[in-house]
Amino acid sequence: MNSPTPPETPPLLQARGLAYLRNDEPIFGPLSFRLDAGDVVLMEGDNGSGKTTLLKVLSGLLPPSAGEVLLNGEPLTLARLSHQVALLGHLLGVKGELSPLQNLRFAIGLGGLRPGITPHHALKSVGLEGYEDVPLRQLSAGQKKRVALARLLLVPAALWLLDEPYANLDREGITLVNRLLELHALRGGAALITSHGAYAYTSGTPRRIRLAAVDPELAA
Amino acid sequence: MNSPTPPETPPLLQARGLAYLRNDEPIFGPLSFRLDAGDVVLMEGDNGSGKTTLLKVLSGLLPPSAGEVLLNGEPLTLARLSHQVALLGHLLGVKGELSPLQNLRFAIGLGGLRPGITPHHALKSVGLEGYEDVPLRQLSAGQKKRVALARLLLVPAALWLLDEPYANLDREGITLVNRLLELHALRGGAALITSHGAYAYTSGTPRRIRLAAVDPELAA
Amino acid sequence: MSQFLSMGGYGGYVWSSFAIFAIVLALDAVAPLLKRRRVLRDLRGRARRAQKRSEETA
Amino acid sequence: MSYGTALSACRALFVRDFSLVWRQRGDALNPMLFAIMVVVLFPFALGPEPNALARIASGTILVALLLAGLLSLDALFRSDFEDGSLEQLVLSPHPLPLLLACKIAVHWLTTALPLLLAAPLLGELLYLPRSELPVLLAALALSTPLLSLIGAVCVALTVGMRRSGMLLALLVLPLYVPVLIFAAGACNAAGQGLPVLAPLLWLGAGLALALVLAPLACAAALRISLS
Amino acid sequence: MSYGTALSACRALFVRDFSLVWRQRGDALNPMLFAIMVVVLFPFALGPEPNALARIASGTILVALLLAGLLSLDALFRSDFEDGSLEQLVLSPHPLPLLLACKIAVHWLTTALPLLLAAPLLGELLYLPRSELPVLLAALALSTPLLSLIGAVCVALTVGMRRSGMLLALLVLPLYVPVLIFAAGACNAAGQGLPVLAPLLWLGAGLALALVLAPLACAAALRISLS
Amino acid sequence: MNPLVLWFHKLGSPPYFYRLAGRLLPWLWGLGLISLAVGLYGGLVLAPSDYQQSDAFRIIYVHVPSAWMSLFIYAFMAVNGFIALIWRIKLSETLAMASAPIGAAFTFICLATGSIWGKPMWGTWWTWDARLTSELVLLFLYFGVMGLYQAIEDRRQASRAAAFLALVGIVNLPIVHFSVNWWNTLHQGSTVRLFGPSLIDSRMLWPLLVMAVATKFLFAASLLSRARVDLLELEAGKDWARQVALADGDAA
Ligand code: HEM
Ligand SMILES: Nc1ncnc2c1ncn2[C@@H]1O[C@H](COP(=O)(O)OP(=O)(O)OP(=O)(O)O)[C@@H](O)[C@H]1O
Ligand SMILES: Nc1ncnc2c1ncn2[C@@H]1O[C@H](COP(=O)(O)OP(=O)(O)OP(=O)(O)O)[C@@H](O)[C@H]1O
Ligand SMILES: [Mg+2]
Ligand SMILES: [Mg+2]
Repeated sequence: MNSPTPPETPPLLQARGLAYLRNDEPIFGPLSFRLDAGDVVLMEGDNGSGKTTLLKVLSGLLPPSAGEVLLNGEPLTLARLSHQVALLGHLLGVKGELSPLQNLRFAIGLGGLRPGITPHHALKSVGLEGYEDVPLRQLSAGQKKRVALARLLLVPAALWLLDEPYANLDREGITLVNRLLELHALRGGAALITSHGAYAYTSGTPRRIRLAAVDPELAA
Repeated sequence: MNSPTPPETPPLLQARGLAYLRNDEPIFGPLSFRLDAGDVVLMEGDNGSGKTTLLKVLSGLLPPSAGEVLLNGEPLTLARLSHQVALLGHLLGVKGELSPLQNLRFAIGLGGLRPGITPHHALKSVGLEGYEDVPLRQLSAGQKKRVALARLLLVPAALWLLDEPYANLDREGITLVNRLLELHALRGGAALITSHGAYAYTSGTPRRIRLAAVDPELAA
Repeated sequence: MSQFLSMGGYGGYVWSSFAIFAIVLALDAVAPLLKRRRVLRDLRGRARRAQKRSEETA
Repeated sequence: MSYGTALSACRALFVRDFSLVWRQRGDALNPMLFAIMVVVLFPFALGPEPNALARIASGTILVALLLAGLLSLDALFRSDFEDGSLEQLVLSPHPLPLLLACKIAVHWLTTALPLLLAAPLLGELLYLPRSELPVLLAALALSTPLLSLIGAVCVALTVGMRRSGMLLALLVLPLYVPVLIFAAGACNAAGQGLPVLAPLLWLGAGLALALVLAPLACAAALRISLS
Repeated sequence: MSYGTALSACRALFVRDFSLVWRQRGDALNPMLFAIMVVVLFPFALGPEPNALARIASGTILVALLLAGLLSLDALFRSDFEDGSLEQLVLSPHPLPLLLACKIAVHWLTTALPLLLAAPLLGELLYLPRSELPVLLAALALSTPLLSLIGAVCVALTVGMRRSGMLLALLVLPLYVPVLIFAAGACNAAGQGLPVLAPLLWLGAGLALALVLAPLACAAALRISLS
Repeated sequence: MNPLVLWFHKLGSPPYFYRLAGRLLPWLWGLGLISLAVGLYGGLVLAPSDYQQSDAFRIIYVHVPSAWMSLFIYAFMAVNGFIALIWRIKLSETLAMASAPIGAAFTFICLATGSIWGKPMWGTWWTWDARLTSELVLLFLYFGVMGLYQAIEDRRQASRAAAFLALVGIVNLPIVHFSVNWWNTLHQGSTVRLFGPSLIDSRMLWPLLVMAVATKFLFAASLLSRARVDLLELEAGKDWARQVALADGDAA
């Protein structure tokens, strides 16, 4: 909160004194931090420390109990929000009855399309070539997750909020996530990801990812 | 299958040419392996490689398509089965509306009680002292998992089948699982656990746990 | 002939019954043929995919 | 090691299921409220003349209770399936039909019994002739457990399906029809002053049969749909 | 970057929801079968005399269709909620009420419209006088979308609750009563040869109002129950 | 092994059954259509008109065979379901599930022609009498079996669950058949008897029996062609299925 922000470029995402109470019990304390273009921040915390809740507040799904969220320097309003933000939660938001292609087409209809990429390309780059027309429920948990990752590639959002993106993925999948994050950061996007401390470090994490613990005590 | 078994002690669990087909597609190939008292075996495999399915077959929930499962040298029958076997799956089998104590009491009624331990003790040893009477739904995912672990301590089963016991747990929880496994092995029990390769290794695994990959190719 | 068709005044009832009988059974006979075409198309697609995969690995 | 007896397992199941109902005692009233509301809809739909209503009273109450029971049936195994308790139950060393019989009993006690107690009130709402009430109650007392038992078999078949609600109705209702016919037969006979014993005896015989067979069938069906 | 327009979002939603229904087209028939079965239960419960049945025909059909609609309502947002699609929908940059209106429209087209088409058959089963049929159909055509719209608001409030089925019924049924009264009023008037226009006009007015307000209310309710 | 048992084993193997059924099918269709033509000619032209019902009675030639088939097919389905549940024979599963839609079709024909017949005879399309009602319940049972089968993803599990339901629903069969004896109803009692004298004129009777045979053949033909397709679908991963598909593709 106290750190002076450079006036010329407002940060992609800025949280100011953000707090959330559920039933009057604090879930996470007042937090202030910022994400600039190219930042990838890893958020750690024990079970129940409020990681998922924070992501929901940042995406606008939950109203904060105190403080505010700024996107590109403007306060977060529900309208015209997700052009900036893509959320990938515990629930993937894909339909088991439909094929990967149908799922992605729907996501594009809803969120728009990044130029220069097609659903087929996206599926290929998450390693799902050949599965374009198989109903999702016949895919394994890890493959479903990959479809959701392909959605991130397609939809033009600058800020990715990813809740435990590594869960359910085998080693290869974990590397894929890291590659996607790297690419996103290179293109000027930013990402906030959560993970259970023990897991995310295991794969050879690419250099370009700046890890920062966001804890009540450590609030930047 | 070919390895000669010592005639005096039949293995706690033995799988002979075990295979499972779903819709006529093989989920896991013919597998043969054995678990003796004191064994803790880690089963690895990528997403969708059939780990959960194998555990269900071993517990008797699914009938194998080929081969057989022997418990203490006797073929597995549905009747009087789980005195030997305790299964902890992706779904924990605990009720969110009830307290840890109530959940454990029910488990004891259903499965019996190991001598020399009480539900209070068990809760204490999984680090849930003080939460005895809180409805489970108010606990975090990791704490729920601990209640299920406490059930393992109470019910007198010699064979533990644990499906991704480390998932959802923070580092401390992972250590707890390893301690429980160690204790169980010391007492002459055996355990078969699954995990996504990347995760289980991260905590300082205790020496006493013998890791063995169970793969179609590697079948013992 | 028209006497035959009128069925003693019950023509509508008799012929509609027989028509229902014929139509429903005809549909019943056609249904597996249509399904067969679909299944064969799926099977051929599956075979082609398998072939492509084996060519790639080879 | 004390492995526990089948009796202790049943007791544990009773205790748990009753505590679950008690924790959500608000929900337990829902079938009753639903039945009351269906019954209340009829005067709106048909017009309020007491005579017309009295004629359809017992039939409407039977249908309303049947539908309320049907809707609550869906919950019989659902939460146990969703949190994995059902797997633990199936894996338990005690006879599954016995455990399922306990579950069905708790379900009947907590959903159908309140409906039974509410029946006089519903009768009042529809101007049911007082003389018919005892027969209606007797018919309900015999038919609701029968419905629960038959229903349990069908729920066991659909457990684990998404959107099973409607399918369940489709499976269950044809099997409910005979029960309804006998129950309504008794009520109509009572309304016309005819002897009511025969249909009630048929219901009783059906109940006795179902008490034995339904838990077995239910266990078999559950094993099929869990595999 | 092409962010897409509200129109393309609606089209995508239509395409997706219809493909979902198409993938499970067996399920789509279920409300109809349910309504038929409820209607079929009544002759059993009340006895088979045509005159008695004819008198209650229109009312019973209204209630049966209302209940069938009620039961299918539960599925409106359930699967979207369970797999997280609903969150994505709420987070989409397009006006939520518009998107929800599309969802409700698909729901009505795939569940209520078949019911409407089945209504003549149901009327036949209960000996509904032919002269009443057009009025019944008109009443249904106006009231079923109204019921869907009202229901959607209530579903939005209960989305994400476990065992919401019964609770939903309790929330929805009181709101359905006025609709039922006007629809039944029209049918009864037709049965007695009285003018039917007034109640139908009321239904139309209600529908017009609901078309505008319900999507807004639904969006607000959804935001509340997701937070 | 006993040659009969051996043959049974062979019959149970999908590729063998597929080929056998393929060879039988033309014969079944041929016999079915011929007997159908004979039966229809006999029923519509040769049989004299009834002294009470005039020509309306001719509906009997579609109504009664369909009614019999609706019961027969249900029993067939239940027996196959039983075998499938106990011995887990894939062919029985397939046959049970393939017969459900055919049974539903015949049940529908019986209901539709019966109510068409009822209009001139009883003055109403429909009454809530025991036989009519139990036949309607039979239709719903068929729908239930089909619905359950569709609703489960795993095909074999689905057929076992649906077979189980079919077995539970079998209590309805005696109700349909004996309802006319147990309750007094509008519907006709038994007039055709296999043993003992039939109660109708033999000139009216023989086309009915021919039609009964014709529907059996048509059922067998439809059943086999459905079962063939279902086996192809079930065994999609197997070699023989691929060969069938490729051979067919070359021919087409
Ligand atoms: C919707 C209306 C009807 C239904 C559902 C129906 C159903 C049936 C069924 C299920 C059977 C076979 C019973 C058995 O073999 O066990 C049957 C037989 C028969 N039905 Fe109908 N029926 C209907 C209307 C009629 C009408 C209107 C007539 C004639 C007035 C009629 C005349 C017969 C006759 C003559 C038999 C043969 C009885 C015998 O010899 O076994 N049915 N019907
Ligand atoms: N729907 C809810 N109702 C009540 N309390 C809740 C609810 N959801 C979460 N909580 C509580 O809020 C706290 C934070 O939950 P949250 O899901 O944000 O944690 P998390 O850090 O994401 O944990 P995990 O590592 O298990 O994902 C926890 O203590 C949890 O018990
Ligand atoms: N209910 C089901 N219906 C159809 N296929 C299924 C079902 N459950 C699992 N499968 C398939 O069976 C295979 C093995 O599944 P299983 O759950 O045993 O894998 P797993 O090794 O436990 O994977 P994970 O690491 O995701 O837990 C997968 O390919 C999956 O798609
Ligand atoms: Mg979380
Ligand atoms: Mg698994």
